[in-house]
Amino acid sequence: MQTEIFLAGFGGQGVMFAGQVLSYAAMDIGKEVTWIPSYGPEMRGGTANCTVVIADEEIGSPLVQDPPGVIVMNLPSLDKYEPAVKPGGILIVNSSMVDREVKRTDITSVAIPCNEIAEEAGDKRMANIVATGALLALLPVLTLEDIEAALKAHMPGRHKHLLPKNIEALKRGAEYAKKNARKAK
Amino acid sequence: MQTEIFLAGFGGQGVMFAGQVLSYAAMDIGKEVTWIPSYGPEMRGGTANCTVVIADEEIGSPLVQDPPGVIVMNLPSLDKYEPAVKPGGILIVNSSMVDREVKRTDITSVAIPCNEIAEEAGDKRMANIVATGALLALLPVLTLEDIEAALKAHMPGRHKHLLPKNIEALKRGAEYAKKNARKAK
Amino acid sequence: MAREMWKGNEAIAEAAVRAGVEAYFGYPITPQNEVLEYMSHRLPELGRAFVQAESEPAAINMVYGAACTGARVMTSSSSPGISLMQEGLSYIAGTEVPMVLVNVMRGGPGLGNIAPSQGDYNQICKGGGHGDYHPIVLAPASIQEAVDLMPAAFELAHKYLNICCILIDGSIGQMMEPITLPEMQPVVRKEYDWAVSGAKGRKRHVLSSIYLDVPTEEKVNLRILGRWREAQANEIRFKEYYLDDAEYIIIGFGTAGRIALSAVRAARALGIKVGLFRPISINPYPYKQVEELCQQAKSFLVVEMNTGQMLKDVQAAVRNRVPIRFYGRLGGVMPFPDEFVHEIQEMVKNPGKPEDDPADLWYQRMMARGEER
Amino acid sequence: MAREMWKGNEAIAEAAVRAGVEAYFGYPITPQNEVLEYMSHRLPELGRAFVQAESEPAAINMVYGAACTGARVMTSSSSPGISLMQEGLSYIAGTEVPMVLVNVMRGGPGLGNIAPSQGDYNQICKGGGHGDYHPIVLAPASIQEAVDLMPAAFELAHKYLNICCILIDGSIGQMMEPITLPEMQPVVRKEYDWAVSGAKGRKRHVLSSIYLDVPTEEKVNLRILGRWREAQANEIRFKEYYLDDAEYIIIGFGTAGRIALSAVRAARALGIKVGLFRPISINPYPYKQVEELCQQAKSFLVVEMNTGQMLKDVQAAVRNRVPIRFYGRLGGVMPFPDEFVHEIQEMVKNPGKPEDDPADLWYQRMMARGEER
Amino acid sequence: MPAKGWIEVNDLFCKGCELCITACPPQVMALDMERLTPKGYHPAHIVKDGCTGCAICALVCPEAAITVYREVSKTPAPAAAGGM
Amino acid sequence: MPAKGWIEVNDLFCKGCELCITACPPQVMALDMERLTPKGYHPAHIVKDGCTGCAICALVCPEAAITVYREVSKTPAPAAAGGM
Amino acid sequence: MMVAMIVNPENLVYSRPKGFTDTPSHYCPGCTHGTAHRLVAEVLEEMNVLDKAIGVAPVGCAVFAYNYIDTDFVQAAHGRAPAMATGIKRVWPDKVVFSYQGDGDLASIGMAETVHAAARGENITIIFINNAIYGMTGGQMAPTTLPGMKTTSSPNGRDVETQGYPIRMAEMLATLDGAGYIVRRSLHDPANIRKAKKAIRAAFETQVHNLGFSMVELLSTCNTGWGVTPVQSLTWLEEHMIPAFPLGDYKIAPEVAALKI
Amino acid sequence: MMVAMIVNPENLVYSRPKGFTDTPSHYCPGCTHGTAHRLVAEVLEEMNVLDKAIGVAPVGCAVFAYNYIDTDFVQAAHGRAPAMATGIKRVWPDKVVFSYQGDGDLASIGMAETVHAAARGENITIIFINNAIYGMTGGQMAPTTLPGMKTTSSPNGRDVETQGYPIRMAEMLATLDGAGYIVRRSLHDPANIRKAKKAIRAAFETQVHNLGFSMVELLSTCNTGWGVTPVQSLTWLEEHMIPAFPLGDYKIAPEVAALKI
Ligand SMILES: Cc1ncc(C[n+]2csc(CCOP(=O)(O)OP(=O)(O)O)c2C)c(N)n1
Ligand SMILES: Cc1ncc(C[n+]2csc(CCOP(=O)(O)OP(=O)(O)O)c2C)c(N)n1
Ligand code: SF4
Ligand code: SF4
Ligand code: SF4
Ligand code: SF4
Repeated sequence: MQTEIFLAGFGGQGVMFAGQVLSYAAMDIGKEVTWIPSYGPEMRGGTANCTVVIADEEIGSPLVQDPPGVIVMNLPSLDKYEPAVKPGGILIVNSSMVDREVKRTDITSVAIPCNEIAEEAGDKRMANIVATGALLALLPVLTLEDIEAALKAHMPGRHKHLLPKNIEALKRGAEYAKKNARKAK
Repeated sequence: MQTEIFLAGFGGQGVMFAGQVLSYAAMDIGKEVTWIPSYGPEMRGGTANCTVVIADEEIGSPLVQDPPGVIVMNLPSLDKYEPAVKPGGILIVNSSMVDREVKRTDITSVAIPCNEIAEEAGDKRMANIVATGALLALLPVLTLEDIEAALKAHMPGRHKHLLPKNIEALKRGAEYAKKNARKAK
Repeated sequence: MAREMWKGNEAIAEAAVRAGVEAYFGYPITPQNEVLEYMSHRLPELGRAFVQAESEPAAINMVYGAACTGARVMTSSSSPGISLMQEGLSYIAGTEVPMVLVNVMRGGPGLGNIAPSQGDYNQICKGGGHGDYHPIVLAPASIQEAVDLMPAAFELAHKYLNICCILIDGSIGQMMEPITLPEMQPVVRKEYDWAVSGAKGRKRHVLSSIYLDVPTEEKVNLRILGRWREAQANEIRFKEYYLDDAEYIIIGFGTAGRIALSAVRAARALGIKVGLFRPISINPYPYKQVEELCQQAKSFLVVEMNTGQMLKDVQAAVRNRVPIRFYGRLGGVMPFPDEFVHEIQEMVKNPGKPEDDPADLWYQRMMARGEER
Repeated sequence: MAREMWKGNEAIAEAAVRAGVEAYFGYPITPQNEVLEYMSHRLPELGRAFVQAESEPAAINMVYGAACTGARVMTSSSSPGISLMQEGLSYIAGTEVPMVLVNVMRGGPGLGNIAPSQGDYNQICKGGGHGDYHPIVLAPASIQEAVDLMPAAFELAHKYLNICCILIDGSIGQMMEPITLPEMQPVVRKEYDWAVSGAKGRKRHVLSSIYLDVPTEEKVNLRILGRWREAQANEIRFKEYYLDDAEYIIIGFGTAGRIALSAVRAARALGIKVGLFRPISINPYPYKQVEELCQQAKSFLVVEMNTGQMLKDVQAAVRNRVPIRFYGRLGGVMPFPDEFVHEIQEMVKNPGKPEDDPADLWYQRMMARGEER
Repeated sequence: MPAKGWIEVNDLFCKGCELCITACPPQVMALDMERLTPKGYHPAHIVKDGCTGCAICALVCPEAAITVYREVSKTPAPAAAGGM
Repeated sequence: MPAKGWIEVNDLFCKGCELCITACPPQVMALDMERLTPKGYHPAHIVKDGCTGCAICALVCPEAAITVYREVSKTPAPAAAGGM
Repeated sequence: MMVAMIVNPENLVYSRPKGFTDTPSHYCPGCTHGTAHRLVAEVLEEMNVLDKAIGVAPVGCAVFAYNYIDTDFVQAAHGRAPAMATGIKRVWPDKVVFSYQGDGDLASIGMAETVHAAARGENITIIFINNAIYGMTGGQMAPTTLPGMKTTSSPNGRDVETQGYPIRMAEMLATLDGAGYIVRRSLHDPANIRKAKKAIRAAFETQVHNLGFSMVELLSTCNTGWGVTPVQSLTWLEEHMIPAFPLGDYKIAPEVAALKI
Repeated sequence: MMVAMIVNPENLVYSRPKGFTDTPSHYCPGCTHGTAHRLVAEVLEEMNVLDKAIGVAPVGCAVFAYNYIDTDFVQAAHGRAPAMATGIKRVWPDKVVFSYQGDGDLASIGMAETVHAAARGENITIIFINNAIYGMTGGQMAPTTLPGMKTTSSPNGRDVETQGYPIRMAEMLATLDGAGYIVRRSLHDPANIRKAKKAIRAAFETQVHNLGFSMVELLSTCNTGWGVTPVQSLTWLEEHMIPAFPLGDYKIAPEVAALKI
């Protein structure tokens, strides 16, 4: 059993971190996992994407052409990666940064205002965690508890105080996704 | 038809030049020829040897294991190369620098006081030419006239005045060799 | 032991530390910077030697000096930097002293790019430096495999008085995987009968690669060759997947090899009896093993991230017994498993003839595809 | 035209001058110093550029710069110096600009010695620098052949926008032979649509080897490969001796090849029907020609002044069709024809089996011989 | 007092580094938090009167994003265009 | 006058470069044209009285071929052996 | 409407130089590499040599200099720009050949090429960007990194005991007879930017008059590598770099001085 | 019989140093490489560190230095001796590590390694033989070749216009903070040979006291390369080289001066 998740956004949107949280959670429940980044040529402000593969056996390719789970945090990423989502797969779109609808109907998609929800949860820098919660609500490769545990275990000490807020953000993301998912036709 | 000549001595004894004179002469009469040096590791005063191959067709190896014609200008060279002379071949030994007899009897050898003869001919630096004359007297791959012509044609202008002396040295070497050759048994 | 998430480059550096590396000399170059940066804090904290050299030639010659002391020493670099080290590597091989080189390949030639590539296989395996010598080259396909090979690398370097190279590409260097690191080994400084340490109470040691006397140099060349032949006999490493009943066999090393694993599973899901042979020691190369596979394989698919460099070694082993198909991506393009699956399907449709020139046919396909685009 | 006696290195330099070389950049190293020294007086006297660089990396990068102007440019060096040029060579290949390299091999690895060797065949043919590229390599066996190839070298470099290497060893560089030099060609400075010269009245030209966009780099790699495949198709050079009725065939390049000629004659004198195939273009290699020889050859004898580097290419062409025997001398030892004759006789006595490993059997013989001594 | 000078900041180039803003002698510049450039930066612009067209902003702009105008002045200011 | 000093030149090392000869203050040295060293050079030696054992010759000899003795003097001369 | 009046060609005081392409730079916001590029472009334009200039881009953040400065360009191997420029200049003695290099490129791996180009009195101009760090590769220690300065390869601050001292290139090269014009300037404020431009002009004039090797060392910022904001980076440069790398003229050959630039 | 009396151990004033092997040198007659070797051997012997010294031989005529100086030795790639010495010193900080290099090795191809070893304040000692030429390869131009000087690669005399100017290493390295002891001496006469030995001692003391990089530049002869007799070469050195390469102390760190050697 293997699941691939692709996360895309601008540098600074916490995309890499979100991917790492997923990886830690997967590791902690005894799964095989790979996290691989891909940066644009820009030194700053460029694009920042990563792919997470979670599996039960030795993982082959850390990259896949059509991931079943995709998070896009901005418009360019949506334009670029919407076509890549595996038919029947999940696409989480951060609607706070994207002003258009998802075109594809053969996938389940959620347009979720991650920035606003994060702000409500206490810190707008947690948009990435909101999106993660949303994804896991529809792609049950990991439970929210797994993520909670991972955050607890691996969040650097100086950020520990942010833990409750992060868990809150995670949950709100998941709830929102459950309510607002546009199911695949 | 191919003939190989090996010349050995200390640096400064004109061994390289003698080899080149042979080469020029061979070239001028339309032969194929190769001249290849081999120096010892020393920068100065070390050994200096060269091999000349004269042939009618494209020449293969510029080196041979058992040359039919060998000139040794000093004792170390005699010790090292006497065994290499091809059975039935010619060995010219500069007796001015060598105090022992040639041991081999299966080759024709000449012990010739090149330095003295050269001095008589007008310049002791021509010992190499004396030896060359001696060799050609017994190994008729080139005539003395060929050498004369080559010296005329290729001696650098500033040395032209030495030409007569060189020719003299060449002849004396040849004469001495004819008289004093110890024929192969 | 507990698993931890590590970035490839840092894991390799820590594995080297645990393997007892005493000195690291290097120069920054993407995508291997994390090795150098990790060493820059880790080694001083352990009281071991770290120097950021002024260049790769300087780095490799610092390594050369340290190697002459018998210490466990290493450097790391990437393609252009490795090219600049070739003279030093040849000296090290000619002086018969041990060192470990971590070679993180990127897209080339020239400045190229920093994306994952396998374009330097020939350079490191077939002779980048001058003269007759053969570095031992190990090509892990995962971070775990890389850290497991690190202690072995130092042991091989010392056992064969040779260069041992860990060859990876940017993707393995940059990705993160959960791994278990090797045990921390104590640093052991042996008194080798060849190493320099100051001639206290012993006759002096001189280490050099100059042999003006040619017969002596010939003996040295034969001695180096002799050790290499031992390595060829004893140090073959590889991994096999789904080969038991395989009728078709993919051969790929490093990243291309692990991508092939995904492709093999996908193809098996389609009912194709395909397996994977992944060389780990690419120098010495597992020629015999590949030769044996000829008995079961209807045909081979060689996959690389270059124009078919390892392909030549496979061909040398196969010698027209079985048809070979080749598929390569170039210049830093990392192939997707689907591309390999497609190649497998095509191969099954038409296994081709043993005399075919796989590189040629591949090139034709690439160009055709180019025109389509 | 009149024949003159020339020393190999100087003849090559003068031939380059007559071929219209506009700029030479080099660094002293034995056994190629005469090339540099000759250029140091000849080029200034003709108003062309000569620079003694501070090092080989500097020299090759000066060449790189000059090559970007479209001028006919060259350098020369020997083994350690060639290793130091590998990064620059890779950049030149990656930038697709033309240059000529005169590579005078010496004994290695490391500092080694200055005696004639063929130990750098793999380095120059199989990939000394990083990335996928293939220099054109021509290996003359005589001074006449070398000077005749010089104009061709510059033309090939420009035709294929590639490195063209004249590969010799110290013996060809140091010996003298009577030769006829090529005609003096006028220097022609073309306005290439890629060269830099200041963007006067045209859009600017930019030359670089960096392609951060991987698909673009892949296209560049394919373009470089495409040109190389043309060279493979069009630029095969070799010379055949006594092959018409030959039952046994020696294959050797450069100096080993010309020594083999003497051996062939000697063996024929002994009544053995042996011939010589001497590759001149060793990259691209005449695989087809060697393959065809399999039809007439009872077995091959490959001779080299290394541990059997070209042997691999012969094996790639022969593919177990015919037995191959190998004989090599190492570390600067120049074999005598008699040694080859002996090998020929042994081969005739026992041609061996196609599956034999020639390098292995040779090594055994060398060691046995070593013990005798 | 009427504007003597004016600047235009090219969105294509401006990266909102604020060097011009701190350098501007009359301190009439600021980042435009309302707008994002194609590259995703808030560009600089003039926020109050008083631009003298001294071109100091253009002199310090690493992106050569600023075009400067000054009334009447016919000769280019020494600052940027000024030769030697 | 009796010799106060003496030198021995080691044929194994001497190359007849004459540096010692020109440096010798009392000028008592010369090359020995009668003899050839194993390497084929005429070695240096003392040709007349007057060697003071000053060791200047040893100081300038690039081959460290010279051993120097001096009567009575028990302490080594500052010249060569002399430390700092 | 006021504005409308002002914004017309005859009031134009400054606009993007002709020598600059329309390509937006890849530099981090506030990086003074851009400033240096602009000055070079302006000088080449003012000297009217854009169409006879050939630039040599380094390996470093300025690797893409050719995307911005609108002249013929080549891109060198890391540190070898002076050698590559030499190769070009020897073939085209009448062209204006310049390299643009960072401190890692010029002072670390390229040290030999730099010193020898200067010693040869090679008629080329080098624009040397000293930002005390390796920008492109992610902020490692450079040969110009200040003692105690934290970088990704001197995480506890440059320890002079084990990692040595910064190299002052201008001072070092000034000891060479082949050097015609060697100065150090800074890009941290308007006045110094003007001085920098004057120096760049003087350097190119040195080349045009065949007066030997010319180099302008420019103290430049790397806010990313230094971990500060663009605005802070200017003050950091002024407070920390200038004391370690004093601005000034280190070698001006009499013939160059005579040019009265 | 007089002689017999004198020739006895208690009258021994000088004999071949212990630090020297019994191998006859491969140097040309009269080459002062031999003198430099001897001084190094004497100093190491006097400092009693022969058994903790590790030498690094260059590529150059001194490539076989290890055949003569009786300590542990390695042989470096051309110009990389300072890097190789660094590698050794970092593993063995308590050993005495020195390199012995010619001008082509140190100042041409090895320029970067030399400057950076000095800038790092690497605790090694370099004996730098400046003979203004490439001896081993047959007398080509060196970075130290004098203007107008004929060599096999400057056959009409070094033309400063196209071949540049000699480099004064001591002066250049003296600009570096890492350098502890940088001086230039000569080997052309007894007095200067004594001074040279003192300097070599001081350089090694600098290392032993961990006071940073030390280099002694020694003006040396190459009668073969210069095409003169050994005796003439000494005068040539005095008359031509010393004016171009003034003898003196170029950098003596206060701590080193304090050693009062
Ligand atoms: C041979 C080689 N070594 C290392 C590198 C990696 N590299 C690229 S840029 C760079 C240094 C950049 O620093 P600097 O020259 O100071 O320029 P900056 O980026 O700071 O402007 C290095 C080490 C390379 N490309 N090639
Ligand atoms: C990489 C490399 N380049 C060139 C050479 C050839 N080479 C040997 S010694 C030498 C220079 C010797 O001159 P120098 O360093 O001045 O020492 P000297 O012989 O004068 O004592 C050169 C260029 C080499 N061995 N390796
Ligand atoms: S300096 Fe230039 S880039 Fe920076 S904010 Fe001002 S206009 Fe924009
Ligand atoms: S100086 Fe030494 S080598 Fe030279 S002649 Fe005198 S003793 Fe002989
Ligand atoms: S990393 Fe530094 S030098 Fe590079 S562009 Fe960014 S700020 Fe400028
Ligand atoms: S060539 Fe010059 S440096 Fe070398 S040994 Fe001879 S005299 Fe000395």
